[in-house]
Amino acid sequence: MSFLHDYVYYIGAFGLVAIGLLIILVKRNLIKLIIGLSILDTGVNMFLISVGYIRRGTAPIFSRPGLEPDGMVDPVPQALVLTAIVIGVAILALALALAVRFYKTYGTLDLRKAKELRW
Amino acid sequence: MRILWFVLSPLMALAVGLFFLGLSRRFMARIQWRVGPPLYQPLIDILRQFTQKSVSHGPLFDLGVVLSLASSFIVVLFMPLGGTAPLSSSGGLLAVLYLMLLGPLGIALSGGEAANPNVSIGISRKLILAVGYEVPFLMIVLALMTYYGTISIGEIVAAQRESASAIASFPLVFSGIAYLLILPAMLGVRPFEVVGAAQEISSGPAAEYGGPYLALATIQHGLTMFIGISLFVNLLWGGASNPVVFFLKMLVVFAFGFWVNAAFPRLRVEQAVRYLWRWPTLIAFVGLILVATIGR
Amino acid sequence: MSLGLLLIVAFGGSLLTYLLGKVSARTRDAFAVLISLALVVMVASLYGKAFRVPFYGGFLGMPLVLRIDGLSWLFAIAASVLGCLSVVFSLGYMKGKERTSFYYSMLLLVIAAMLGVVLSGDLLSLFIFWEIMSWSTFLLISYNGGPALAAGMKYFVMSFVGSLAMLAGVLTLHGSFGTLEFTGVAAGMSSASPGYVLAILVLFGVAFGTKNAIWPFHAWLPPAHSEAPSPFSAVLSGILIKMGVYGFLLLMFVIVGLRTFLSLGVGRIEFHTVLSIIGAITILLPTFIAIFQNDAKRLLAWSTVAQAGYIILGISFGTSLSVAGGMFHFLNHAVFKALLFMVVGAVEYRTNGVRDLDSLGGLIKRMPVTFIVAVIGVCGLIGVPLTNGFVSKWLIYKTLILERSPFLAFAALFGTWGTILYSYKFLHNIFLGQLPQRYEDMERAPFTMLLPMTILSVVVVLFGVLPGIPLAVIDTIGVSFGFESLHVTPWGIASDTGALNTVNMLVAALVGLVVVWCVFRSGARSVSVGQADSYAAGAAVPRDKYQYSVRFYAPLRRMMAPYLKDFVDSFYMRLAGWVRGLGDGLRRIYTGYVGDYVMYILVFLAVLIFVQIAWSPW
Amino acid sequence: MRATVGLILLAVIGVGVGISLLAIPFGAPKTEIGDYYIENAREDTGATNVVTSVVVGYRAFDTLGEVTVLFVAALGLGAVLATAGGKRGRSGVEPASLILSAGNIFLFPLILLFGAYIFTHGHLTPGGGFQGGAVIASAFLLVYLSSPGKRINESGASLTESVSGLVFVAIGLLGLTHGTHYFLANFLPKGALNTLFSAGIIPVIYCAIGLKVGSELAGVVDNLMEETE
Amino acid sequence: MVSPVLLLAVPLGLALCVPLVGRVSRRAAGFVPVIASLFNLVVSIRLLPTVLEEPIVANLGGFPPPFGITLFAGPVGMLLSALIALAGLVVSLYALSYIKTGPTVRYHTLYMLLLVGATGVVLTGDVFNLFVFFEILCISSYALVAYVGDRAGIEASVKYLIQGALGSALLLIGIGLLYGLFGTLNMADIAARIDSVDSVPVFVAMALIVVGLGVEAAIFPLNAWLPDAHSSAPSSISAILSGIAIQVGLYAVVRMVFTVFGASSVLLFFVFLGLLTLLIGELCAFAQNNIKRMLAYSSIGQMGLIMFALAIATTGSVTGGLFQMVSHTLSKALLFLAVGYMVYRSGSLEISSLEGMGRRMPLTSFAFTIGVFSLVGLPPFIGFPSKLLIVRSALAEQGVLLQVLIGLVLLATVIEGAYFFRVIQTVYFKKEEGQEARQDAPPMALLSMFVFVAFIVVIGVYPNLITDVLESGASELLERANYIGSVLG
Repeated sequence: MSFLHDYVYYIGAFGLVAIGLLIILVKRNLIKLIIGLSILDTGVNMFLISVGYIRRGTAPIFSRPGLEPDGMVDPVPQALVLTAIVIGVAILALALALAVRFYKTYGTLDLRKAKELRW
Repeated sequence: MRILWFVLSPLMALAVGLFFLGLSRRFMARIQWRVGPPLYQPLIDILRQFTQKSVSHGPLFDLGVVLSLASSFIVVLFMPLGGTAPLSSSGGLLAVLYLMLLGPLGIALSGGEAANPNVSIGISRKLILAVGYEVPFLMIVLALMTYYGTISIGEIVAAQRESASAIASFPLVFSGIAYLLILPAMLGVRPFEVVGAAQEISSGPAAEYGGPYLALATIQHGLTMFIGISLFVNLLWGGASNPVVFFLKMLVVFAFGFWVNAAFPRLRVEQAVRYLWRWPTLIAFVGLILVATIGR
Repeated sequence: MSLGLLLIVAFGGSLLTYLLGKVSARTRDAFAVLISLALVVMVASLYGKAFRVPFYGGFLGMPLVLRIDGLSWLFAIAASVLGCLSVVFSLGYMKGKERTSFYYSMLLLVIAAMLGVVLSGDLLSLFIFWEIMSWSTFLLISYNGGPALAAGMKYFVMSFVGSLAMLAGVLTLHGSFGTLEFTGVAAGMSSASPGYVLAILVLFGVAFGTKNAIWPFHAWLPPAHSEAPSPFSAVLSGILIKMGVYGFLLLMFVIVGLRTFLSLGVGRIEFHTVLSIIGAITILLPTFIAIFQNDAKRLLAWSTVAQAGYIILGISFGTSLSVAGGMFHFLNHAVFKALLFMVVGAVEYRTNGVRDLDSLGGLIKRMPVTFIVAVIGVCGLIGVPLTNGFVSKWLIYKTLILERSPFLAFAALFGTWGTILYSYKFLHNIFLGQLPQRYEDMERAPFTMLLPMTILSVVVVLFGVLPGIPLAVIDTIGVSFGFESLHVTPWGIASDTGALNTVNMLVAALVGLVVVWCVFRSGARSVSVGQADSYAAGAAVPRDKYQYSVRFYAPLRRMMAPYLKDFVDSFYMRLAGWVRGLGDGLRRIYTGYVGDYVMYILVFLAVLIFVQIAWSPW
Repeated sequence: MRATVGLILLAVIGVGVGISLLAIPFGAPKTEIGDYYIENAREDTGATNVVTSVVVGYRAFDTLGEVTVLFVAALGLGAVLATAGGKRGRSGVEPASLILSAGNIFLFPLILLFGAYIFTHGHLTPGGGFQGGAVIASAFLLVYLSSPGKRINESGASLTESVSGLVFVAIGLLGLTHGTHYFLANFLPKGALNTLFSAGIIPVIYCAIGLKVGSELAGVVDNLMEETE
Repeated sequence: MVSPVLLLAVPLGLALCVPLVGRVSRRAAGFVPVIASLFNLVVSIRLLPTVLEEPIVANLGGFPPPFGITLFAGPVGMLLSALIALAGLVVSLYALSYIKTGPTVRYHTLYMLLLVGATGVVLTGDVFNLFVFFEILCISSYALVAYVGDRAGIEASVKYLIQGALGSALLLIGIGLLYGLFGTLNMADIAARIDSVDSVPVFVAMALIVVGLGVEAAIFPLNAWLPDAHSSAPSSISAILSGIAIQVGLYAVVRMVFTVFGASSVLLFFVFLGLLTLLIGELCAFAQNNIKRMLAYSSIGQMGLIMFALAIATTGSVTGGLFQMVSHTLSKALLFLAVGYMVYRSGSLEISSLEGMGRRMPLTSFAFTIGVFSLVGLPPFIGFPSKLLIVRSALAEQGVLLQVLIGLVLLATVIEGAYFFRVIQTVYFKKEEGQEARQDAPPMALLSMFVFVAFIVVIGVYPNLITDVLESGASELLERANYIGSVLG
């Protein structure tokens, strides 16, 4: 089980990514799609965090003077994830706003009903 | 000498042409078990017509018929009639080919101004028929010019003088046969008289002609016959050293060409074209291919 | 006289004409005429000069050069003179039409671009002017709207295909030799491999052939010529398509070189023979299609294709006589075809746009001068002796016969007989026969139309009687290509194998005419009567019912129609249909459902990864 | 069908990603850059929270972009919803329960305070401008839930948004003109470690971000609330 | 001191000012983008000569690479930023009269942020920073596409957002992989280490990044959003999306593939992909009856052409590709601007509704015609030298393959010419029954169109004006070592 042990975070992260992708691929309801996007984002963020993780590491904060830097995890992915989360939120917010408008315009959230623009 | 021929050859053509006209009427009559008019009948007709009053439809009506006749005379000037041609260095056979079509064209223009539907129909038929016989005719002429390597009629005659006449030499014999087959069509005699069908479209292009007009048109017709036959004599039968022999040769050709086809009934214009594009064309084509591949 | 100034005047004149049109129509008209006249004068003053001037330092590293020599002068003078006449003709023709400023400025632009093409000293500037010429032509062809749109489209697409082929050729040459100036390229070509030269010839041949409308690239021409405004049809047919001829001449004899050109081929098939055969096909097929046209301009358009065949046949046959004949025929065709299009233009102008041969007739009574020039033009077209067309065709026939190519000669000669058929139909159905009632009160063509037509018809006869004038110019060009000199006399050609002497013919014709006329006048006088009097014997004939011109060659048509379909054109149309169908099918992949789009993205990603894992190309 | 194809595609992509992940061992020692940051962040930026020093120091430009993204989203959301046909008043909405409205009165200032604490102490403790801003926005969400008729002062929110964003940019530009002449350079004195007034521009920026994010998110919530009727 | 960072900071600051200005006067808000773009244009052009000699590397925050974020202002970056500024300036002028209704202040702000995003993408030297600016670009595009708020706009925006968000997620995974593999985010740093890792992981990262960026770059199977979005957005936005956004996307792809990955062995694949994109774009456009959709498909085709040229990867072809970018920006933006008012006046997007526009809106139609001529590549307009360069460089390569491919490219150009000229005919030569009065676009819009026209003609006649920049841009893209060297020192 050492493989699972070594890679469980990756598997989890990409499991989320896969779920998100599948939802986007299969579902027709715009809200569900947005949920899928959100799950996808979460998975990606989790993957980023896992990349920077160090086994038994601590947060890279010198909250007390004299704390040794050895056991600290990589701060870069955390910074990236912070940014990525905000971007994810931004997309999510816009997507929800569009969903609202979509529903008002088409009276449904089924994307198959919205095929006026094609070909 | 050349100046003399300038005067002589048109006169000869005029005489012989009218003679052929008379001959053809007589010929026809004999075939149909009639006696027929005397040989000089066309001359009498023409003289009479000159004195008759007629109608005109405008300047082009007059000019066209004049142009037609004049151009026929000019063609004659290109023909060596048992001597040298007066216009021997002015474009040769190619010019003749072109000038030959001015005759019908003049009549056509003249008739066009008359605005008579029968005329238009006649002209249309004439032009179509011309396309019909021009295909084999051009092949024949081209075979000759290619074979002898010149476009001058005089030189073709001279070259035949040196060896055998064209109709007797191997590849050109096909051209000769083809020529004989299309000769009636070129001359506008039976069975290719649909252009000027008297009963059907009131003589077609000549429908509006009377008096001097008809006279000129008749002369033009005679000249056409003369040109068609003299071309054969010159190009395929080695010409002649003097006008008398030339005339005799023409007579033979005339008789032969007339005889071959006179027994057929009149053809509709499509039938005529179809005929012309079948056998004569095929034979002429064979001749042309042989000339092009075998050569001299 | 500098070439740059010439082009500046030409292009600037076009622009200024448009701007002036916003101020005053009369000023604009005068200015347009003035500019076109100035061009004629400027080009004429360049006669006999030969020099080159660089005019643009480096367009993407390729310097642009202008040059003039005999060949380009010949084409330049033809273009400027025809252009000028066409502008003058337009003064009357375009009166009262809309967007005239646009029309004039485009017409001048086309002329300017043509001058640019022939004065270019390198292939890139040739291409640039070529393209300017193409698009301005497109705009003019489309000018009339309606069916002209399809015509313009066809023109543009075909011409664009051609010019792109040319672009490829130009750039290939640049890649090989690093220069595009004619002399440099010619020097490089002399040592190039035959396959390379052949490829270049084919690439350029598509461009020039399309412009010159040789079979199978002719499909654009009939609709374009017939739908364009008539004065422009005159330019189009007279000179613009001849830019293809110019290109061919330039390519074959200046760039590739005579010797190389004649020896080029695949196996035993010689390139120039193939081109000659294409020329022959281009003569035959369109001629017989023209016979059955009922639209006057379309008839002339098909005739243009056929005559272009003569030119190509002449120049690709590659003897001194044939090339001279081809060049001369280009000049002649420019003159008489422009004349004939102007005739149709004049008729159209007076009949409010009618050019249907079945509904015209008898106009000789109303437009006698137009008729006379039309007859002269038609004679030139047929090649009646003593008109210019005779001489050029005579040269071509003669060389074909003497060089033992009777089949090509047959095509050429037989084409002439077809020409007679359609030319007569053209004359008859417009001018002869019965005058329809509605044209009873028609006026003559205005002076601005008669003037250019008269000038052109004089040229037709002049070049027919004294062919030595243009032939002398053409002969020097031929000599510069490396041909032996023709023995040009003022009245024709001196030669052992059949000389040409037009003065003899002129004398004979005059004498003959005078004599016959005298004989004719010596007969009884005739009375002038109308049609009704003789044909219907005075009865009241319903007008417009006794006119035999509809379906003029019906019997022949019944025979030939099945063989005369324009297969090439229908192939192109079908091709266009296929392309549209393909596009229509392809765009169905954009289904409108976003799930599918997501699928595409993932499929693309998966394929990329799969390929890498499976074959690891990277 | 679609799901099957999707699964196959995902499998292929998964294999690819899996192979690549084998090259990134999980939980392995840090990268050079990470090490460098942990070692030098305190000297370079004066912040004890290394993540903060990365976010607002080393990669402050990213953060500027990130703030912009949020700004864009808020604007875009406003634009998308605004075209629906103007704002409508909220009527006929059931008032919230007493517990909620009473709790709100207590909690609202507390939450605001907490948010402010989080972003002002971003360089010292976990947290920062975004987190603090989110907390502040939650306070406004609570207001909406408790008293549906209430609206935030929209112009005030947008003013805060713009001004705080401008402060961020201005600080960056000041860095260009002062100190080391780099954009977003930390030109203020770094102060002593582990004190509130330390780390130069970081707390200033984080305050700006906190206000900005707070007002933006509040605006987002506001806009969406309006639309839900 | 003029630093490239000003190109980002000043417009960003001004963008934040727009809402403040908008409080004072809604009309004045529209002028802020004009000022910002003008500023950017001036700065870009001022920096160009410097950059041609040596690229400027700006370390933000004073941290040396790879620890801080760097901006890399090379010839390509400066060229594109100047181009963005130019297009942005002109389109913002146009928008002054075109954008009248709706939340105009938000429009102008978003528009400016879009430009900032685009500029950021072309200037940044950091992978993650690229992602951030890319998102600014994308998200503002999503919002702007839906700006009008009609059915089409909403639908297009939703679809665009879903695909774009998916793309960004994939891009982020790719960036994560890169960080995991190389432990750095600086492009030059990654580029320097690229050979230290197995090919498969690097390829997977590249595939993810290419797909993620490719969604915006309109590479063939990823471009389904484009026709919808470009045809439904307000025309000023269509102009920017077509003229700037997708090119920036393509730039990002090229920068990653060329500089970061140095993937010369997969370029042939991109050649084919470009050709496929070109053909599909042109064919689809050929079958269109909707004018803006046609223009959108034509953009796809043009992107294909640019990609084709860039992927050939010789100095000449990359120069040609960059030139084509410039020419496409100018021409296509012009077309969208012109069509914007034509469609506004006719009230329909159908091509047939443009009948008689030549009479109703002569100047607009004229500008449209110039745009078409240029895009089709006719002299003397800018599209001609750019296409000339591409064809020339492709033909200069040995090998039959490229010659066949260039034949297909030319074929696609023919198709392009066909559908565009059909529109020209409709505009000018189709007769119209009821003559409506002449009513041209407002002066400001005409001014903006004619700025483009002027550039199109001037550069078309004197291409040498910009070839220096393009050539050094090409060498910047092709010489990885120089890039790495100038960033890492």
